[in-house]
Amino acid sequence: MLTVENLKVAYGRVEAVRGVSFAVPAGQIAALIGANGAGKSSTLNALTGLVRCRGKIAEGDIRFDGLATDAIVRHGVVQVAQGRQLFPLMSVRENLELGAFLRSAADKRRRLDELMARFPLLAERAEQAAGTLSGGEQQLVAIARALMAEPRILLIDEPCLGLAPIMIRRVAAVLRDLHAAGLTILIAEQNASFATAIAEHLLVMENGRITQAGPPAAVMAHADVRRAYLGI
Amino acid sequence: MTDMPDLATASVPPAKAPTAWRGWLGSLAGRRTLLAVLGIAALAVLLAVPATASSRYIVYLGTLLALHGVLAVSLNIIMGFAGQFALAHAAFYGLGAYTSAILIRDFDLSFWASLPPTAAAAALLAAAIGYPSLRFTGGIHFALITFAFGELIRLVTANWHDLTGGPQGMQLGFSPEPLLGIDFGSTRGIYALAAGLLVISLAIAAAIRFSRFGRSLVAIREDEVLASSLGINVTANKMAAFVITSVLAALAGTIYGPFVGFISPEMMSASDSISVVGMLIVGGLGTLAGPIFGTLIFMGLPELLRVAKLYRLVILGLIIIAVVLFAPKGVAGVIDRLIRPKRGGAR
Amino acid sequence: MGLDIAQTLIDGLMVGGLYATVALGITLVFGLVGILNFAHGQSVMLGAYVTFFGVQAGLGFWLSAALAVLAMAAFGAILEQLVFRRTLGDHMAGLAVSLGLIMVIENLAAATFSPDPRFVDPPVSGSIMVGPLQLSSQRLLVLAISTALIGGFYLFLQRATLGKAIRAMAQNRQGAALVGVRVSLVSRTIFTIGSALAGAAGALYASLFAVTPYMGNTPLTKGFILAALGGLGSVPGAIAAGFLLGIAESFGSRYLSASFRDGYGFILLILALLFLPTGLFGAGKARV
Amino acid sequence: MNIGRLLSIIASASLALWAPGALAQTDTVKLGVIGSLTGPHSGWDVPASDGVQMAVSEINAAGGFKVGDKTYKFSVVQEDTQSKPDIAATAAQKLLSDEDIRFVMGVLTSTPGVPVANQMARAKVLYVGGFTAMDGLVGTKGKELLLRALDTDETAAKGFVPAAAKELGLKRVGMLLPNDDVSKSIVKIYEPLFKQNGIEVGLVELFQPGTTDFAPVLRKFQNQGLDGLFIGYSDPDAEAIIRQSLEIGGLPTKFVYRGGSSQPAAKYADKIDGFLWQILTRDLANPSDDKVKDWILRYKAFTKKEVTPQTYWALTFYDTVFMLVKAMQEAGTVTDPAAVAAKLKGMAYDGVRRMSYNGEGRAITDIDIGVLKGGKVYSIPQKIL
Repeated sequence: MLTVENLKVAYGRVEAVRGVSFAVPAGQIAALIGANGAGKSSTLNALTGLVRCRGKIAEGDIRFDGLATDAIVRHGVVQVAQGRQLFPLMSVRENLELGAFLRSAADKRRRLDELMARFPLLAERAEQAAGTLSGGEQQLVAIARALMAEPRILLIDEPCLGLAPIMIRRVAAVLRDLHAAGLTILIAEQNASFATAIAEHLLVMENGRITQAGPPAAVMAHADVRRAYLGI
Repeated sequence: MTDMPDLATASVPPAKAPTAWRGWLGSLAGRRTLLAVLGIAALAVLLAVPATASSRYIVYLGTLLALHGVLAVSLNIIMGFAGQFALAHAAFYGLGAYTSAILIRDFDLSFWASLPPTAAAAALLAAAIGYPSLRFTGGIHFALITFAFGELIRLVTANWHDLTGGPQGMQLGFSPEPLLGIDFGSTRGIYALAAGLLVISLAIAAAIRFSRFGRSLVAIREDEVLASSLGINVTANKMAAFVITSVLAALAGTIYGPFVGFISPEMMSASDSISVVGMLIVGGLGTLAGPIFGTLIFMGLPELLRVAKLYRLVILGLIIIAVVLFAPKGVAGVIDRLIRPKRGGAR
Repeated sequence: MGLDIAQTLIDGLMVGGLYATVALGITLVFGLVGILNFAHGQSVMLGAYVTFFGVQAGLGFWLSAALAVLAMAAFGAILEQLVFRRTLGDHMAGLAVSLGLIMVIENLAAATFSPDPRFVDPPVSGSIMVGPLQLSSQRLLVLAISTALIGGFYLFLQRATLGKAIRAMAQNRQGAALVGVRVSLVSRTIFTIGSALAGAAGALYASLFAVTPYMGNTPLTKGFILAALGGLGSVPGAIAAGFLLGIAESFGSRYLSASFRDGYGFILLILALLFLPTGLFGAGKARV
Repeated sequence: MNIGRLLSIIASASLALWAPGALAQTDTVKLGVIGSLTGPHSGWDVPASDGVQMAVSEINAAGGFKVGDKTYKFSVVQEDTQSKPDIAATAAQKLLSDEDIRFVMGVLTSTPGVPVANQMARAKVLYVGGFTAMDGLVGTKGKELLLRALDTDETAAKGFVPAAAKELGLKRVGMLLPNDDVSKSIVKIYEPLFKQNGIEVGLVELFQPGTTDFAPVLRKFQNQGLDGLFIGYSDPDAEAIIRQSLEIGGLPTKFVYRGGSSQPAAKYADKIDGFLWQILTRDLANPSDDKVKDWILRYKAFTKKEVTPQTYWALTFYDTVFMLVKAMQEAGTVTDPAAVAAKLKGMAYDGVRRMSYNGEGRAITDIDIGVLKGGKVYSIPQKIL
């Protein structure tokens, strides 16, 4: 279980996250939803150590706030950051291999074979430079690269930003598969309908704070949320 | 477009509450005045001591400081205000010295008559280098082209024997003619000239800083794309700043000639250009007083450290490193922080 | 005539290899860590002195050169830790700090080693005939070593896991952090490697030219021209530019004027920046 | 406290502060030493300064020197020109701001040297410098108190070129020098002298100062029918040229060097056919004379430095200090630089080396011509004095 208590992130004098607490039980898919600038990405970045934060982040008894990103990755918490963050001039294979940067060479080979088998597209495009792929393909590579590290908790920032509907469905299917395999997933998403469709638990962020939390149906029943995210 | 905040606070967005905003503005005005007063005091000392001292050494040191002060103040316009790394400053300094000396030698011009064509030549050359290199955002092209240009002009000067006397340089016999009843030919007269140019440069820098042009430059420094979306002609503004910067350096060069009585291509070396950059960074980039502080540290400190002999420049180097690491906004930033009114609340 | 041209070309290549070794260090550190280290030339100078004192102490050239590489690697790691780490991402501060370092290192060296020039006995001397071409043995050796260094380094970047991490960081810093690359550690590694290359270049310089406390300026100026010519951050660009500059200087000095030697490089650079603004290989930023 | 008492305290206090200075002035002569202690020109000026300091310390340790019926000691006031002309001008003024300084020595390079010499001339102090551009200043109007401590090239070349023709049997030489002021005057003086001595000058090339790679420019000298190379005046350049011309091959292996030591050729003695150099002072690398050997020992003890080719400048200025003392004694003054300068001109002095100044203030010294041939090193004395 991933627990976050009173998390705060500040950039200079501007506070992006102002004391957020939540928990994601093992094996669950949870989604942070909120408008642009609500603090979702900052929350995820804080979880993987990309930005400095205050507060408590723990998985079970192990705290990892204040750790460097590589230590957090080693701990099994891996993020697919906004904008995919691939290595554009490297091939798909090299991108995936780097995903297992902290793993042994044997692990790397095994994992690569597994993922190539699971996503035939990766095998097909293995030698192509990642920067030349389409947005949806890049998202897939980004997720696969994160999976190379064999994470226990996967964080995904805006998985369907800028993707065509067909690719969104494909990404959703991948996430459901991973969930079925027992992975704990936390996504940050502006697209409320995507989040409702996939997540078991919703966290609504506004202005750096969580204002609503609960199962999708309950959260979406709330009038403010409906107005803000679904426009009805 | 609203007034841009002072450099020290430029990167920090203002608090949103109206009362906080007013307090912030009030303290800003107070600080600005204080910093300005301190800067003017430093300048006054710099100018007054040599003007009244009887020792020729102090007058020479004053001239040396004033000329380097002009270099630092002028470079600050392109580098501090507009955020563009210009590495040809010593070349323009030398260009000014050579152009004026050659005009006086070959065309029998008076010192004063040589100034307008020298300034024009520097402006033209600055525009010629600035146009192709300032079109790119990010500034690295400009830094490299100016660096290469500076070295090239030094090598051309060293190789064009017939015009420049080649590497052995030129011995100059002229001194500025009296003007308005003032004898500018004496040691003190040349000092007055250098000090006058420093005051003029500071006035120009201040005028730019608080004008629409200056605000455009700062906007360009902060974000070129944003600036152009605000309707600022980014390339034209950067070029104008570079031309002003270079013309002032060339004018300082025209005074260097009669001051030292000897010019050689060595005065254009890249290391001298880089050391002016160092003065700015140590003094405080983009502030009005910073270049003055930087000049005092770079040129004045070695004079005080003469006892340390061989290790003098080592000590200066260590001071520079310490300033950059522990006071990233330079000496002006340190002073600014010392006199900043204490505020509660947000850190 | 044809023979003359061929010889001039090979002379250029031999010095070019040396230039490329220096440029590689500068381009790596700038392109990957974002630090414009003007004090890189001073590492070359210190490397040359280590070689000189090593040879004087009777260690022989090869051991001394290895010592220079190790010493400069350590020196680079220390500099990164003490100084450059704190200026990450701030070009102006990085430049100012390296300026301060130049003053400290150069003047300390002049005070300690005296400004007198020193010469190191090269491991081989004389010249050999390759077909009709008469070539300096030591220069050929330098060309071979610098080519091996450059080639070895290129392979390391392409094949080794750490090399891949370095490339990954150049292409996407955040992405590299996200896969578990410790960015700060890799930054220090790059700094160390860059400085070690400077040490190697210093040893090679010492085997051909005089060693003085002020010798760092030439490799530095050239290194910057090259790093820019190749497109800052581009490893293949820096290598190609190194050889190109060597050839340009060689031909310029041979057929035009030797007193304008450094000028050819600057002209080349200005032309390249005007017409190929992103460097020799187009893409520009971070091609490793 | 009444006013009178207060005044007397102030008066006695200021007297006490002033008095030691006033007493010291009667037996101390301030000697200004200026030069580039830092920066790229320090290689020349640091040894020069060492030489002055060494002479002063010996003179003072021996109890000073007598002029008239008073005994004086030197105190040295030193300034650094940092290898830059504008700082040199300011440093000169700093030195001159001490009005007791009437005698100044130093600076061996022209860029900082010219402004220094001009300031010294203006201040009417006696100045002994060493840089080449001084040749154009010495003996001109208003510069009567300037002296150059090194022989002009014209003087030295007169004995040197015939020796080159004789010892090396040269017929056709190429000249390769750095593109700077010294080389310009060298070429002007040596080209006609070579011709007068039956040596053709096949090719003159100037390279960019600071060049370390000579291969491309050396290629120009291949296949020109040359049997000798004239290789400038600086040890590192000369050594690099010899070394690289041997590396490249196909070039003359006889070298004529205008510098002052055999150092550039020492390592290549068995690979070259001849090397000729000018020993403007005394041969310090292979001292033959006890006076020189003794001086070298004292030099090493005083400076804790080894003898290098640059030690040459130390010897020059070491002797110059003693010569200055002799001139002061002859003039009977330590306060009138014009009288001392007048005595120096035309004076000959037999120190560690023999040196003299002509009526204009140019040094004329005996030189030795060093020859390295067939693995043997010897020198031919040239009596110029």
